[in-house]
Amino acid sequence: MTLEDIIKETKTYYCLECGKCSSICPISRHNPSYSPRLMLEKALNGFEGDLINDQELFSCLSCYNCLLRCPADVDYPLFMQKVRALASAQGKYGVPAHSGTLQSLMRLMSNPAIEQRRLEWLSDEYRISEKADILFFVGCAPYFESVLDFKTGALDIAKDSLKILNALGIEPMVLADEKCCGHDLLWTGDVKTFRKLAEHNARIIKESGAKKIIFSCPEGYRTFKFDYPHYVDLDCELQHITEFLAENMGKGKLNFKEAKKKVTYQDPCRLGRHLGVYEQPRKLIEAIPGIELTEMEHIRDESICCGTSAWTNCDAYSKQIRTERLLEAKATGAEMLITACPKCQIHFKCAMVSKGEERGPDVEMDVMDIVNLVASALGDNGSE
Amino acid sequence: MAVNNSVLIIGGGIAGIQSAIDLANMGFQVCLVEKSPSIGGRMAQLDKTFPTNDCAMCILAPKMIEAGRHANIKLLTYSEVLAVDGEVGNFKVSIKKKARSVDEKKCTGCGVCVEKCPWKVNNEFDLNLGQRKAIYFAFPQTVPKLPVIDREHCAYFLKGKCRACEKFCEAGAIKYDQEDEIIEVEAKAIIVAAGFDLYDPTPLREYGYGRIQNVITAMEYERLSSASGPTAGELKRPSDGKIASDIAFIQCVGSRDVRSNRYCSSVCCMYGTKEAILAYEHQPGTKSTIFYIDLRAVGKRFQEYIQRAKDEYNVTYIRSRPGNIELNHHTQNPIIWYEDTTTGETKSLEVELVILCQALIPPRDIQEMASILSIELDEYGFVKTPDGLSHPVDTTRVGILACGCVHSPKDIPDSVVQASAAAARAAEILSGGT
Amino acid sequence: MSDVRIGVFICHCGKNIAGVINVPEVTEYAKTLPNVVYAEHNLFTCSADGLSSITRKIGEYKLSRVIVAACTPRTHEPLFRTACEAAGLNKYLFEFVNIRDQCSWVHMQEPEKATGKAKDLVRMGIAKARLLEPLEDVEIGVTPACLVIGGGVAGMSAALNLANQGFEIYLVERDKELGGLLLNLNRLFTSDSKAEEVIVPLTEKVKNHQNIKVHTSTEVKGVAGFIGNFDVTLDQKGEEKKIKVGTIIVATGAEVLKPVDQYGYGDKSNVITQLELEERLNNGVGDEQNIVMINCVGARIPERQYCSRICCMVAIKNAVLIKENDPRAKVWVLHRDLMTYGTEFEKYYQKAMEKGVRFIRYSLDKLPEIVGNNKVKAVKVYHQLMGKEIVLPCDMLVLTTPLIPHEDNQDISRMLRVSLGEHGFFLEAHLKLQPVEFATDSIYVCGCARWPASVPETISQAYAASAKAAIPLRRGYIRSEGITASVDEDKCSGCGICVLLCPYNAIESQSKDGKKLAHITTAQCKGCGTCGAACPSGAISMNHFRDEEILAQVEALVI
Amino acid sequence: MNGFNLSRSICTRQLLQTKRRRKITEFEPRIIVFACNWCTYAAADIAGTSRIQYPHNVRIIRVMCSGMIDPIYVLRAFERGADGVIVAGCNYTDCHYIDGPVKCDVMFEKLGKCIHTLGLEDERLRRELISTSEGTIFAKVIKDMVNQLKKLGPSPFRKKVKS
Repeated sequence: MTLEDIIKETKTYYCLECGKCSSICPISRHNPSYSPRLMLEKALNGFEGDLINDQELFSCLSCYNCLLRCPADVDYPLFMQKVRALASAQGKYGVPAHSGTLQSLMRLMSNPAIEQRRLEWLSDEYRISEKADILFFVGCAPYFESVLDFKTGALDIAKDSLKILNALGIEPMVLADEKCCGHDLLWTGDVKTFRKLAEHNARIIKESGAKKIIFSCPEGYRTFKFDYPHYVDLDCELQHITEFLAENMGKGKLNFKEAKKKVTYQDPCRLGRHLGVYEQPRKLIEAIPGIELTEMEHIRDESICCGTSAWTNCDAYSKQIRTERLLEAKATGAEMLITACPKCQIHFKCAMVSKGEERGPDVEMDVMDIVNLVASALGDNGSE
Repeated sequence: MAVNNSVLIIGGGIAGIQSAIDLANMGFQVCLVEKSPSIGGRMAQLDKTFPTNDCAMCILAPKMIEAGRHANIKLLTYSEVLAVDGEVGNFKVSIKKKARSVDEKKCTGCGVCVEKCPWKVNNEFDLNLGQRKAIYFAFPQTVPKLPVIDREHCAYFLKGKCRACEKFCEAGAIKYDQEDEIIEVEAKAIIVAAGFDLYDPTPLREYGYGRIQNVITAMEYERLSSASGPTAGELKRPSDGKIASDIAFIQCVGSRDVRSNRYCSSVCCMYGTKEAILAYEHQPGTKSTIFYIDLRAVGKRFQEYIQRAKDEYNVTYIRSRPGNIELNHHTQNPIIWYEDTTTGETKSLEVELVILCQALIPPRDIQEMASILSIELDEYGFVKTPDGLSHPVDTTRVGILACGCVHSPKDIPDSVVQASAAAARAAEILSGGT
Repeated sequence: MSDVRIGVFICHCGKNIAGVINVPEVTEYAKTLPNVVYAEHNLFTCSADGLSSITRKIGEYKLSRVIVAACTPRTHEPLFRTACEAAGLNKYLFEFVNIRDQCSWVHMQEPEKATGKAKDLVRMGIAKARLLEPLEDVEIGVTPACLVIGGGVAGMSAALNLANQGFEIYLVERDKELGGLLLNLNRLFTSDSKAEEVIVPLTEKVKNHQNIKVHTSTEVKGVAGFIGNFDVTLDQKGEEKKIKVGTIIVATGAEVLKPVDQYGYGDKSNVITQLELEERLNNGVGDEQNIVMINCVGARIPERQYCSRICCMVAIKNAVLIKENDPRAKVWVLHRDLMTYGTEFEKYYQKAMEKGVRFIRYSLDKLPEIVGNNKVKAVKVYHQLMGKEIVLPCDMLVLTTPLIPHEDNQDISRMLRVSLGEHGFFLEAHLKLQPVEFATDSIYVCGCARWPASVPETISQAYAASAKAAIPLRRGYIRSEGITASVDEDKCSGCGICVLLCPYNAIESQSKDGKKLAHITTAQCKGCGTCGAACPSGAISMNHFRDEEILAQVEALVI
Repeated sequence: MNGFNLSRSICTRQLLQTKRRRKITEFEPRIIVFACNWCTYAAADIAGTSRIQYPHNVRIIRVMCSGMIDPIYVLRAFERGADGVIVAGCNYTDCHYIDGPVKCDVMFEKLGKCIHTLGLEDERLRRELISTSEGTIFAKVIKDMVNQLKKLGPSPFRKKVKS
């Protein structure tokens, strides 16, 4: 795909040079010299080299703020995705976080030879089926724990998801040779590997005969929903667990015990702006007796990103963004910040961990995934 | 009124008025239908006009009165077209004349009723920034000079008591039991001059209209700035009545935007500039910042006007479309976030008042009107011309013409030109041509 | 003079006047002045009730003079005069006092002084009013024919419309054939239809219309006569022709600026104007792969400040046509602001972007530069956001230049006694509400002669002008003001100075019982009053501005 | 107490009087402008619509054309105690009556000589060409003239009129 093709596909040519994108871009807010529009201008005026060699090419969070506001219908996030592919083809990958461990893991995963042991965490406390209509997509949680030097809680999300599904009397499939959905690779331009992963996942899911896939990770959900169709054909109903639960709370026997807590909720970019899921998580939270949801200033489609995406260009600005967001969360007077994406949780926790070195503002506060919250509130009969 | 050789004009704004006067002066019979209680239209709401800074009412009033007094013009205000039958040469039009609850023959327009009426209601003519009575004149120079009872707010119609206006009206002109009339009119040609409505910026949440008090629309500003407006011409900002001395205008609100209207609304760059100049005139020293994408000043003396705004009226133009507006909770000042498009840097600007230069949109009832007249509309909902080139004031139906902003947004001179043009086409049709 | 009964009406004009001037005080003051039998003040004297009040009070108080102190006679005098007439008072017994535009609005900071001045002005007005005399308007018959000057799309549209209304039209075109600027154009925005698709049928209709007499290769040599009755001399290749018309429409169009010595125009072979490009596109040639267009060449610069309105669309249209003809071709439009106003133009701009036309902004302080010797090889343009120069390969450089007024606008304006505006385009009577009328009755303007305009806009204006022209033509008469000069034959010495002075040849020496006396053709008199000032024997007085009347105002300066 | 009040009121009265006197002594020149209907009068209107502020000392008398201004108008103005007179009209190019300004110039030149011979300061009589859109220029001219006249003091004829 040439730059011109990208310009056409993303309708970049419509750019009115109005600068609205920059003025609502969370990166630009903290790094005034970052201008999405400048990227477009470089493309439109044929400065491919400058564009590809621009470090900030990998700063975009694909948070969709610009896409939702652009008056000229330019798909900047897609533009980023595609241009990064061009860049990576020339060996440009931006600045991978955690020295690129995760990207490398994903690439390794894509090797058909390996046999993962990604389900070792499954104890018989959780009931799963060999064959079922519903498939639970675990995602990369099993890896996060071992890579990151603090407790991410990612795996607990997987566990609690099963716990809740079980409580509803659902025993989903989980696939032992499920592989990374490829989200991060796609967004850092490694289309080749992404395709491998996508093809693999599509194949095994077809073989499993699943009719519906439930995700606890919005990235997986988004990737399956919007990106897979361009590379593989997979005909399954897709849902985020919050959507599924909001739908089925009534049925089954999800009864909650009183849990006195004041919480606030972080709309993850992908679950929110990408997939438009705003109501269900809130519905869930409010369903738990005693839980009081106090909203932050910027919510729903105006929500602020957690500051990093695709494990790349995680810099001082990313830190500032999440610090600002955490302060906004604390300002609500909530004791706990609820997220619905393992990455949000990781990034917020990271902001607190690294707080030690350069003492920024106090951003300490409990962070928990909505799945954990729901699970923790389940009555005893819930987990029978 | 089955007058032959007559033309029906729908809409009593400057365009409709001009068409009516021209045709009447040519000797044709004209029936001018206006849905609100007075003719005058949008221009009557404006304070001044660019680029001459003529006061809008000063130049409009004489025309309104000429139309009101002309022997060949029949005014039907507070009236709506219900149905149109027939075809070019003999249209049969039925019009609903809504009940004013005032006897036109007896009323002298003295206004005692308005004075005595105890019930205050928000005045839509002032975009609800000011108040009027339940029996009212929308504005001082209304033509015809007849009040109207707003039955939704009149205590007599709500609770069956009060009757103050009736008590004090020496002419005995108050008629609570007056009923809507249906009037049949014959016309050889019809001119649609239904004008425009204004884009409501509420959906563009990033600009905070409705959420941030000191973010207002351009038309609200016009009323605040107008001597006959709710603040008697003082530019008091909503939050605290402070006279704003540092203000910003945002262009393309509801235009050049896929999320609202993709077309350019033509006049906003200029009226924004005019309002900035007015702000300075009201309060010398006032600083204005205008955010724009392309500064569309294409008319006679427009570029000079812009230059003057820069040189003499402390107006700064920034080529940028702000992303969002936040609120400074302490000062109630809006904070505008924008990209300095010359450097690509993202900046913020705190001002005391933000004016959203809202787009002109087709009249909200245009679909209905189009089906009554069976004329086609373009993709935006404006009246469509046959070929977009050589029949600028025609519609897709022979014998029905259109002029002014109902075709597409345009300024006053262009509307007036089209109004006379439509009159000429009508005269052509009435002379047997098509 | 004791029988003079004056009524004074003072306007608040909302806050415009009352916000500064103490209107009640002025009203009370007026009551104290001789001959004033009534005075009142109104929120808006120009409102329907204000006017009817004037009419009523004339009756009630038997007023023989009416004074309104309000805005300016230039906009409102006719209105108040009709109010007087409505009560049977001769409209020339009305006097206007300007206390807004020339008082309250210009002395906002000193209310007392302004109030004092308002009193003086009212006093001076009253002093004049005492001496006012009733006058009669002259009604002049109108020759039921119209002269249209200029055979472009504007002139032809106007002519056709009036002809279809049944009037006789003389259409005069300087060139050999009808069509004007459109003859040189290829396709027209936004429909992209061929220019001839518009011009040819229009020309046919015009040529074949029984009511239209077409005179090509003809110029207007002289215009004599007066409103409603013009004697026009046409010059068709040397041979003269005289015609009589009642109205005149000026549709002489404009010309495209030739950007001499700019961006290598003239000496570099591959630099052309949009107009020249139109011709090339018309002939279907053009294998250039890299085309650069520069907008605003010679427009929006200190020497020529105005924006010529249509050039952006011309450039965009041609850019689109090039891309449609050869999608591989690269087209850059260098601009300063894209004036694609309205619904259609903005949509067309989007179409251009879809087709791959690229737009780059430049600013006056960093103009594009050309590279290359006898041909332009590349164009350098500074990209502000990227903060560097972009070098665009260039096989053909197209300069977008503005429409400029014809030089002979001067002559026409002199011949017709109509004025030109700042930039040399014709000046309308009122920028907002009389866009196609001249200050002089029965002469009108439309199209690019007035201001650059697109084809639809031009046609609209043409129709508008014909609407205005149709009014006197249909009525058959024009009423002209009674404010003209008149001769007191007893005083006239027949010296003839006035005859020489009159700019309108309205005065001639006529022998009357042995004496040579000045005689004024009232309908032809425009009321400038020069004759009156020059008359040594004080025989000529300029009605409504007679010496006594003006001197009375002077006298009233101090009490 | 009473006495005190009385004396007090007396003081205030005196104070007021001196104030008034000071007002009177402050010289406010009186200027008459003969303005042609089409240009200068319109320019004065534009000054208004543009809210350009200028001194109040001016009184405008509207004539149709500067070409119709008779010397007697000006002389009479001085007789009646005007401190300055401005004869204003269109520029030569945009006269509504073709060449009014030229005729006006002829008249003005002669008039100027008379005024001069009379021993009146030349600055008291001005010829101005101010066209329709030039509201700012109109205001500027008035400002200048007022300042000039304030320096010159009242017209000698004015004193004569007063006595």
